[in-house]
This record gives sequence, C-alpha cells and structure tokens, in this order.
Amino acid sequence: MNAQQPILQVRDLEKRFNISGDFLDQLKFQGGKIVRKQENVHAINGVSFDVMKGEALCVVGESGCGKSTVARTVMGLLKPSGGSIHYNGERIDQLSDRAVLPYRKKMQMIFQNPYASLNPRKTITQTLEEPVRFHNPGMSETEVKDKVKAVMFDVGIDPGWGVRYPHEFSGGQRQRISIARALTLDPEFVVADEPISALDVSIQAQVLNLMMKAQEEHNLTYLFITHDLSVVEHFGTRVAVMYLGTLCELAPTKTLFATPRHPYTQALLSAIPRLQDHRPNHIKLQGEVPTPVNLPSGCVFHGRCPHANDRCRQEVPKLVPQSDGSQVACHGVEEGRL
Amino acid sequence: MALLEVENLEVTFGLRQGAVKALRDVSFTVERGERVGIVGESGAGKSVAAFSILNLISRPGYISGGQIRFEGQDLSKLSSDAMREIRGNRIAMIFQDPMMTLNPVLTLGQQMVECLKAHRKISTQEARLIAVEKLRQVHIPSPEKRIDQYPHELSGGMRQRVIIAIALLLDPVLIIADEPTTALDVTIQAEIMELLLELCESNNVGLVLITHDLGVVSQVTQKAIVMYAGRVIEQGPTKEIINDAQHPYTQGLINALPQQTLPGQRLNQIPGSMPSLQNIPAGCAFNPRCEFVMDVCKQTLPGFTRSGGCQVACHMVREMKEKAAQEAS
Amino acid sequence: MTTPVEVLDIPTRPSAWARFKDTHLFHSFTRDKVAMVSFGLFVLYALAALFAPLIAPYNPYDPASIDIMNSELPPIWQEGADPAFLLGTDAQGRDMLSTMLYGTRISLMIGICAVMLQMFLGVLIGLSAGYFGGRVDSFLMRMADIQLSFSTMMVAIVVLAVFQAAFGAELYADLAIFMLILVIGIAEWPQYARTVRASVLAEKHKEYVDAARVMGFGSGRIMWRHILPNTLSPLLVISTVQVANAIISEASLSFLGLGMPVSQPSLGSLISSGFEYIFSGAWWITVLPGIVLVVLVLVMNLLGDWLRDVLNPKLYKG
Amino acid sequence: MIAFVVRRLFQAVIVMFVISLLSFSIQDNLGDPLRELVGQSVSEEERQALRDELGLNDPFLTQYLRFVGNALEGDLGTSYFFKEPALDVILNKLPATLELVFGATLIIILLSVPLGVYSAINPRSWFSKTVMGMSIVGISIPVFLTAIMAIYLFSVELNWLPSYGRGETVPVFGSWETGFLTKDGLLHLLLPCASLASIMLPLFIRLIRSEMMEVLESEYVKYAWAKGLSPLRIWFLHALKNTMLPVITVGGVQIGTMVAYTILTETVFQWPGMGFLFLEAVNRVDTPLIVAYLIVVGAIFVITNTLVDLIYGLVNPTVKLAGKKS
Repeated sequence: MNAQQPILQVRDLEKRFNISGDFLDQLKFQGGKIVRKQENVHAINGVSFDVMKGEALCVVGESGCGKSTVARTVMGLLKPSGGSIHYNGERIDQLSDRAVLPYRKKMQMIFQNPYASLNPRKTITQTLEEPVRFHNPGMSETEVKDKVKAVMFDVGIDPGWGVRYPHEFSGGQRQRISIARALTLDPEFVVADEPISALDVSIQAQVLNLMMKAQEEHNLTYLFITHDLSVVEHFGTRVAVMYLGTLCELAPTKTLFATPRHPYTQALLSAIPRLQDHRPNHIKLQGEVPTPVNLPSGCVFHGRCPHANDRCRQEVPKLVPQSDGSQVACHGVEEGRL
Repeated sequence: MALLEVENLEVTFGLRQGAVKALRDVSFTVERGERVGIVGESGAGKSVAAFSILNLISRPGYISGGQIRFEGQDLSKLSSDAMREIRGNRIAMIFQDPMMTLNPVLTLGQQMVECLKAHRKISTQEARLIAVEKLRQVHIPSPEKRIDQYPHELSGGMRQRVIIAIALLLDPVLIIADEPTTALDVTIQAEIMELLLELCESNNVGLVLITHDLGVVSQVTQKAIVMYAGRVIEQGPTKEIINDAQHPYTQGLINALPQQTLPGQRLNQIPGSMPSLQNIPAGCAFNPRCEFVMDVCKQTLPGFTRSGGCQVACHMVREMKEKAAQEAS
Repeated sequence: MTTPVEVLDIPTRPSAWARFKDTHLFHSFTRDKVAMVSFGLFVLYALAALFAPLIAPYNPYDPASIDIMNSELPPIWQEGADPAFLLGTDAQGRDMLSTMLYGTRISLMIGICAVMLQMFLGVLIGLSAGYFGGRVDSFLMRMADIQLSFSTMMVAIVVLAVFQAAFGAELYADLAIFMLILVIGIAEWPQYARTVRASVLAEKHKEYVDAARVMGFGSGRIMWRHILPNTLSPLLVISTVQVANAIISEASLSFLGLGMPVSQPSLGSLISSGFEYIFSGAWWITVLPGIVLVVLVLVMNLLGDWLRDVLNPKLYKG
Repeated sequence: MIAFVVRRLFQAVIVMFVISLLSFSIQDNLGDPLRELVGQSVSEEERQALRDELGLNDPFLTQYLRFVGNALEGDLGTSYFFKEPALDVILNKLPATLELVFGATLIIILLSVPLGVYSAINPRSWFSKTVMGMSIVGISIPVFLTAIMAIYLFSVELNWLPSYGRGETVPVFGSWETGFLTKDGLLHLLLPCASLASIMLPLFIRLIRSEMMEVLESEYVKYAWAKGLSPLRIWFLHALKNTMLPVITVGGVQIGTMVAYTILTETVFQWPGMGFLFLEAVNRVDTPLIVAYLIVVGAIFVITNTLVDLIYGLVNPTVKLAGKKS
C-alpha cells in the first residue's frame, strides 16, 4: 500500500451559508438609519488537508464544528464558497454535473441516519440496482443482478431481502444496505458521515467491522466523520480535529491519543467517558461554543482556552507541522508555551 | 428500608395488534444517596422503567403488575393528588433532550416558580429568589437576567443546567435522569455529568441514571442494572459488572466497545439485533444472539443466580456455579 | 474472515395483490367499519353517477317527458303521491329520483374534474417552488398566501358573477359546467401547491436524496423518480377532502344562482330550486337532494379522515 | 420589524392592485354607463360627444389611473340603482355584515376552545366521540343547507325564531345600527350567526383538538407532569398556549373566509348586509356597487391578516415579527 500518495487534496476550503433571509429580512434599523445587513454562518473557514491513498482519515469535532459540511462539500453536495478540492490531482469542485460523473463512481458516501438514507418507496433491489445501471449503461441485466447479489453477500445481507422495503429492516441492517449501495459502484474513496452514531452499541461494532473488512477487500480510502473519539482511536489512520469550522490539529492517531498538543484536543480527549477511570478528571472549558455567525477574532478557540493570550485574541494561528509528524494550529504550541 | 424498592414491575402497552409487555419482572432497589445506573440498548425498556416509577408512562402504556415502594409507601396505591405531591418534590426528573423539555412559550422564571408554588406555600417573590439561587448553583452566569429569558435564548448545555436547577428546586431525595447527556456534545456532556454528580453527592440525593453509555455508568454510579428486551438480566455493584461481567450480553456489550480492542483489529461484535417486543424468543430472550447458547436457553427462562455481589439471569452462569458448588463440597 | 449472512424467512416475491393485502392500508381498512361503509357508499355513488342514464326511470333533460301537471308530488310514502314517481316530483314536474341521479352525476363530475385541475396546477407549481427554492419559491408562495386569504368562495363568487353579468344568463347556462370546473379548479391550487411544496421540502433534505445526488443522478430523475413518489400519500389524503370541498363549493355557487342552471341541475341547484317551496310544505324538493349531497360529502370526508390517520407519515419511521 | 411592515404593505398593495385591476375591468366591460346616465333616446353623435366628455375614449392606462385616483379619494362612482355614491351604499350595509361575522366568531371561539380542549384531553370519552362525529357531519353540510334547515325547523315548524331580516336595531356611534342591544335584534341574529358558524366551528374544533393532542404528547408537557403541576395548569397554560399558535394562523385566514360565506347566509336569511347587496348588484349589473364591494372586502382581508400576524407575534416569544423563527 502506497500511503504517501494523496488521493484527495483540500486547500483553504471555505463554506458560508447566508442566513439573512430575503432582501427585506436583511434591512435593520441602526442608529436611526435603515441599513442592509447580511448574516452568514461560517461553517468552514480555510480548512486544508490531504487524504492519503488507503488510509482512514477521521474528522472529529462537536456538533456545529463543520465536519459534516466538509464531507458534503467534498462530495459535491454543497458548492464551496472558497478554496479548492483536488481528486487524484484533478480539480473537481468546479466541474459541471456531467463532467463530475466519472468521479461519482470513484467517490461514494455513507450517511448518518439509516432511517432516512434509503428511499422508503423503493425495494432494496431497486435501490441497489439503479446506480449500477445508471453508471454502466452497457451492462446486461444478468450482469447487473449478479453484481448486486455479490455486493449483498459481501455486506452480509441475504439477496432474498431484495424484494422488501427499507421499513422492514432494523437500523443496523439498513446501514449495511447503505454500505452495499456505496460499494455497488466499486469506489476507491468513501466518505462516511457519522455512519454509526445512530446505532446501538452492539450494532456499532457490526458496522465498524464491516467497514474495516470492506476497506481491506476493496482497498478503500475513508474520510470518516464522527464525534466519537473512541471509535477514532480504533478506526483512524490519522485524525483531524475541528473546532468552529477550523482545523486545530491533524496527527497520526497514535500520536494524537498519546500526546495531544492543541488545548482543544486535550479537552476533548479528557472528556471521553472511559470504563476504567472511576473518577472523571477532565479539563474544564469555560463557556460554550460561540455561534459561527460572528466568529471570534484571532484563534476561534481563544474564548474558552485556558492558555489564551493577546496574540491568540488577535492573530489567527496557522497549521504548523511538528517534529512528531502532527500539525497543530496553536500559538501556544508554536511558541513552545504548551 | 431502602429509599426506592421496585418489585416485579410489569408494564404493558395496549396496542392495536394486542397487548405488548414492555417490562417484565423488573426488581431493584435504590438506597438513600445511592447512584444507580440502568443500562441497555434502545428498546430494552430502560426509559419505560424510569417513567413508570413516577407513573408517567404515556398511553397506551400502563403498569400491569408489581409494586413500587418509595420511602415505604406503595406508589400505585396513591391518589393522583398524592402522587403529584411526590413528583417534582420528593422525586425529580431530568429528561433527555433539553431542547424539547422546556416549554417554549414560558420564561425560565415562570417554569421554575410554578414548580415551587405547586409544592410549597410561598409567594412568587420568595420563589424567584430560590430559583435564582439554584440557577447560580448550576453555574448559570447572571441568573437574575437569565431567569426572565425564554428557553430558545439559551444553548442546549445551558438548558440542561436549568433543568438540573429545576430538579434541585425542592431538595428532592431522588432524581431520575433519563439519558441526561445523550443530546449534548462530548465536552458539554462531561461537564453536565460532573455537575450532576457533584450536586447529588453534596446534597445526598439518590440518582437513577438511565443511559446506554457504559463509560458514563462506570464513572457515575455505584450500582448498575443491565436490561435486555424488557427484563433485568444482570445487576450488581458497577465495578464488578464493568470488570467482571457474567452475563454473555453484558460481556458482549463491554467487549464491543472499540477501546476494548487494539486499534485496527476486528471488534468483538454481538451478532443480530435486539428482538422487537412483539416477538421475544422463548426461553432466554438473548438466546439467538448468544455464543454460549444451550438447549435449556431456548426453552426455560433463566432465574437469577448470585455471583459475587451480582445477580445474573443466565443458565450458563447457574450451571457453572452449581458445578463449582458441587466440586467444593 | 467472512461476514455471516442473515437470512430472512420469506425469500420469494409475493404477487402484487398479496402484497397489497399485506399492507398497513389494507389491514386498517378491514379493521375499520366506518371506512368500509364509507368506501361502499362511495362506490355506490360512483356507480349511480356513472350509470345514471341507465338507472333513472325518466330523463330529466328531455322536456317531452316532463308534465307540469305532475309538479310538487310528494314521495311515495306520503299522502297524495303518484306511484310513478318514487321520490315525488319537483316544481317543474320532474321525477325527483331521476333528477337526483343526474344531479349526483354532475356534482361528482364537477368535483372530480375540478380537483384534477387543482392537482395539475398545484403539483406543477408546488414541485417548482419546492425544488427551485429561492425567489421562485417565495414569489409563488406569497401568491398562494394572498389567494388563500381571499378564500375560494369569494374568488369563485366574484369571477362567476362577473362572467354571468358579462355573458348574459342564457349563454352562461350553457358554459356553466366548464366555468365551475375552471373556477373551482383554479381557485384552490394553493392547497395542492402548499402540500406538495411542504413534502418536497421535507423529502429534499432527507439523506436518500443526497444519496441519489452522490450517485450522480440528474435533478429530473431525482425529482420524478425519487421525491415525487414520496409525496403521494399527502396528495391522496387531501384529494378526497378536496373533492368533498369542490362539491360543496359547486353546490353553494349553484345555490346562489351562479352555478348549474335549473334545466341541467346539480345537487346544489336542485336544493336551491326547492328552497322557495319549503315554506309551502313541499320539503322533499330541498331535503332529498340535500340528504344525497350531505351523505356524499360526509362519505368523502370520512374516507379522507381515515386515510389521514392511516397514511400519517409519522407512523412510518422512513 | 421593518421586514414585517414592508411585507404587510407590499401585500396590501398587491391585493389592492389586483382588486383595482379587476374592478376596473369590470367597470370597463360590464354595462354601459351612458345608458345608465341618459337612457336610449340620445343620438349617436351626442353619445360620442358624451363619451369624449366622460373620458370613455381615453387610452386604457389613462382611464385606469383616473379610476385609481378617484378611488383613492373615496369616489367609486354612483350606484346605478340607488343613485347614491356606491361606497356610501356599501358602508351603510357594513355594520349588518360585521355584526353577523362578529356573532359567528363569538360562537366559534366560545364553543371551539372548550370542546376542542375537552376532546383532546379525553379522546376516548363518549362526549368527545360525539363531538368529533358531529363535527365531521358539520363540515359536510354546506352553509346554505344548514341555514335552510334551521329556518325550516326553528321558524317554519317550531316558530321560535324569526327567519329573515335584522329585526329591531338601535343606532350607536353615528350611523352604526346595532342589533346586539335589543332583544328582537339578538333573536334575529341567532339563526344567521349559528348558520355562519356551522361550517367554521367544526373546523376549529378539529384543528384545536389535533394540535392540542400533539402538544399533549410533547416532551415539555410530559415534563410539566413530572414537575407535579396541577392538571389545570398543564392543560390551560402549558398546552393551550402552544396549541393556540397554529390555531391563530389558520384561524385568521378562516375568519377572512367567513366574509365570503356571509354572501350565502345573507341570501338565505335576506340579511340586509353587504353580501346580500352584492348579489343584488350582480343581478342588476350595478357595476359601481360591485366594485365598491370588492374594494371594501379586500380592505377587510388585509386588515384581518395583519392583525392575525401581529397577535401571533405577540403570543409567540420565538418570533420577532419578521415571520422568521430566530
């Protein structure tokens, strides 16, 4: 496995959502005058990372940190407001619907909610066969059926289920069907957006095992979005920690869990409830996550960081490579204070 | 006398397709100041158990058998007025989703004051003072201002703090918390859990914590109750259950956690999924998923066997114990 | 390392009818007496309307078969009745039974055609609004708001009144049936448009639509093959109620003299024509078609209620 | 706030523009003002001269603008039949219609809230089932049929209540004649108001019931029970306040709709209101009167919708009068 070759390169990615409503909603009284004011949610602010071939890059963070937006932008479900996305060296974020089709085959996605990600009006067979037919117009009917059957066996579902509708299955079974749908096109790169967070503990293990097996057998590369750090430790090759639309730290999993550098990563790690320690001893953060509408100046984390100084309040930290192979965006780490 | 004694509790849901038993034969006790965790996956009946203590199961569910004794009183014999005296006053509840729990059209103050006035004869002014004090105890900044705000002006973590403050308003002896942190973010989760733990400890309040997270249970509780398909399958001191679970399901649940396996290795999974309450298999409900399944498991419901400080409902554990006892004699 | 394959018990695909019999819809139908009786009555109405010319003992449109001497005869169980006219006659001497059969035919036809027109306009506008969003959406929905705030009846009354005044009563009588369909059909488009738009918006944000987009399917394919089929249940529910409403609207307009003429009466114009005789004791001219109308509308409303209960999307987790 | 005001104004302008356009084309196409003015006995040249003088040969836009200008000054023409300013004729009949709507609204509010709330709280009781059964029958009977049946029963058969007209009225402020202050007037109001309410009442009962049932299932109501509050406080403060939010929105539109139904009730009861007058005007092709009616009704719609939005904003703390949830 050549782990050094990036399959996906994301550079300075930005995504803003305009939430100011229509023209009339933007008008506000201010100091006796009527002014027009636009409000944006800054979901991603200049995020850059590479995904190496064959690895599983996990993106972690709390809700609202922009991790799902990264996934959806990479998959072309959202148009980026700035920056670029390259796949195998080709820029894909500005392609037309038609030009992007070949990439759709190579890049697939697994969704969070097993109850919403399957079309309730289509049988399992219909759901699985449609993409195969669509992307392989030359394929004969038997070939399509064989392909789908093979994939169904692969993910451990009986092809006899095919005539049934999604509501007849449990959450774990549906998530397997979702994985099967992604695999029907023989992708090389799969984005998984919180694929197990809606499932029960005993089912989570089943789905994670299935994803690891698929990675091995199909030589897949994963971009795995999750809020669950214990899963990351198990599953990820490298981890990217996001906070308020910004990348705080990007490091190999072992390094990150052994020596977290960024204060936010440290707090996040200390907050996982573990079986063994009987007295929680986590780092307390002050206050709450600010709204992504009015971003704090400087480092987005400075309001809650116990080590913040004036520089943190003014200057935005850059992602700086460290000696242990990790990259950290923190003035404190850069200055050697931390 | 234990603070709360639940004995052979049975809850039935009268559905159109026929009656379905959501809880069967559930028994446990909570001592004064004790923290008890009820663990299970969705559909195990843990929330039903929690809500049935205060007789708050929504239709078409009802308590169809068993006893719930609180401070020696049989709650099922109480009139609805007497039950209301206990709710919120002696036993308080914390709900799962703070975004849905507070009434959107009433201010925090209104929702706190009404609770005090429902149980104590005090003026609105006095009630407000108590409410502000409690908000301060849960670390809400500038509570005098916050108290006149509406719920939508607060973040999820803040709202859950307010709900904890409401729970503590009348100095209850028991708090029932139904997945109090599931809807929150990891860092907020840890903070809320710690706050709850701290306040329970300092006020000597008992806690029944419903959760699916074994990590939380191991950190917060002294006793754990594991539920599967509407029954208790194992209960005992939390430490024992986490470190040395006897029931194959509990073992499976703990072993399935990613932290129990080396990174990159295949996780220990329990095959299949929990049966729906309508078609629970005969014998032990876990038998189709159990790797140690024996013939007896498919026919007879296992009773409880003592194992250390724990009670385990498993035929295999019983046989092992019996064998050990024979060898010893 | 292999993943164990879970096996379900029924691997073969049952026939379409067998599958229908297994649906939630069919099960609740067989369990609900009100729904079964309503459906039975509706079928009866539909058959009566369809075969009115075959069933009716007289042709009320044929002046030759009408004798003014037979006017205001009471139904057969009352004194002074003529056995030739089972349910009596109206003020012009037409057989009530026949007139009511033909009236039902016209009322139902106007109701159903108007609803088809509403559905066509509403689905088209609702789909566009929901799918394109943005300015198109806010413009269309503002129009719908304004039109709804005016109420169908108001719009219909004004438009028909103006047309009647402009055309003159005679020409208007010939065109009445088309005008009614047109006016009721156009005036109620916001109901459908809003329903369709709401379900499109709800469906659009579900992950299966994202999944389809990730597959690279075009927006047309996603719209028609993925989203539209999922908006059918609310459409079915409101359609039954809309037919009921359209029939009431038609009757009300006819009652005001803006609908069907007396020579070609709908249930509404029959009631209207009998109104003045109610004081003289000939109650049946008004009451009988009134009952027929109310039962028809009631049956549709009951079916709509039942469908709403059964198809309530909340019942499905999907 | 700005958005709210501007939207409302914008909507009002659109509504009035559509109405004015409609009214103008009615005036332009229906009937011949000349004939109404001078009769048939005038020669063709004189007619042409008169047409020029009256500006009837001007381009469309000029005529339309003149129409709007006059309308803004309150001049909507003279009724052909009454030979009086059309607006005055309509406004004279306005109190009768408004009292009808007011009476019906009163009946609806007084009955729908308790019935809806009761049947939501006790969905299985026989009383709730009866209420729900009656309400579905209620929405299935057209207003005019209810009115006819009411007359037949209470006026013709039982002879308890009068079947037409407003009865005795007394003037209150200025020209406003009210039937609410005399016994005879109230008796006359009873049947028409009840008939008018008959279609809306079941709708409101069903709406309140279904919204209330949904609210009663909500987490915050469950939580209120867990706090040990009294049932009355939970039902009538916690649940009802949330129930009323959607009811206000839908209800506002429905009250506007009721104005349309007054045409039907007024026709059956020969109630001397605007609707009855309007229908007469249509039959007489009295164009200025038709136009005046449309404009007055349009204004009523705009006012009620604005009021409803304002009330909604006041009741719902999460809305800042911008129509958008914060």
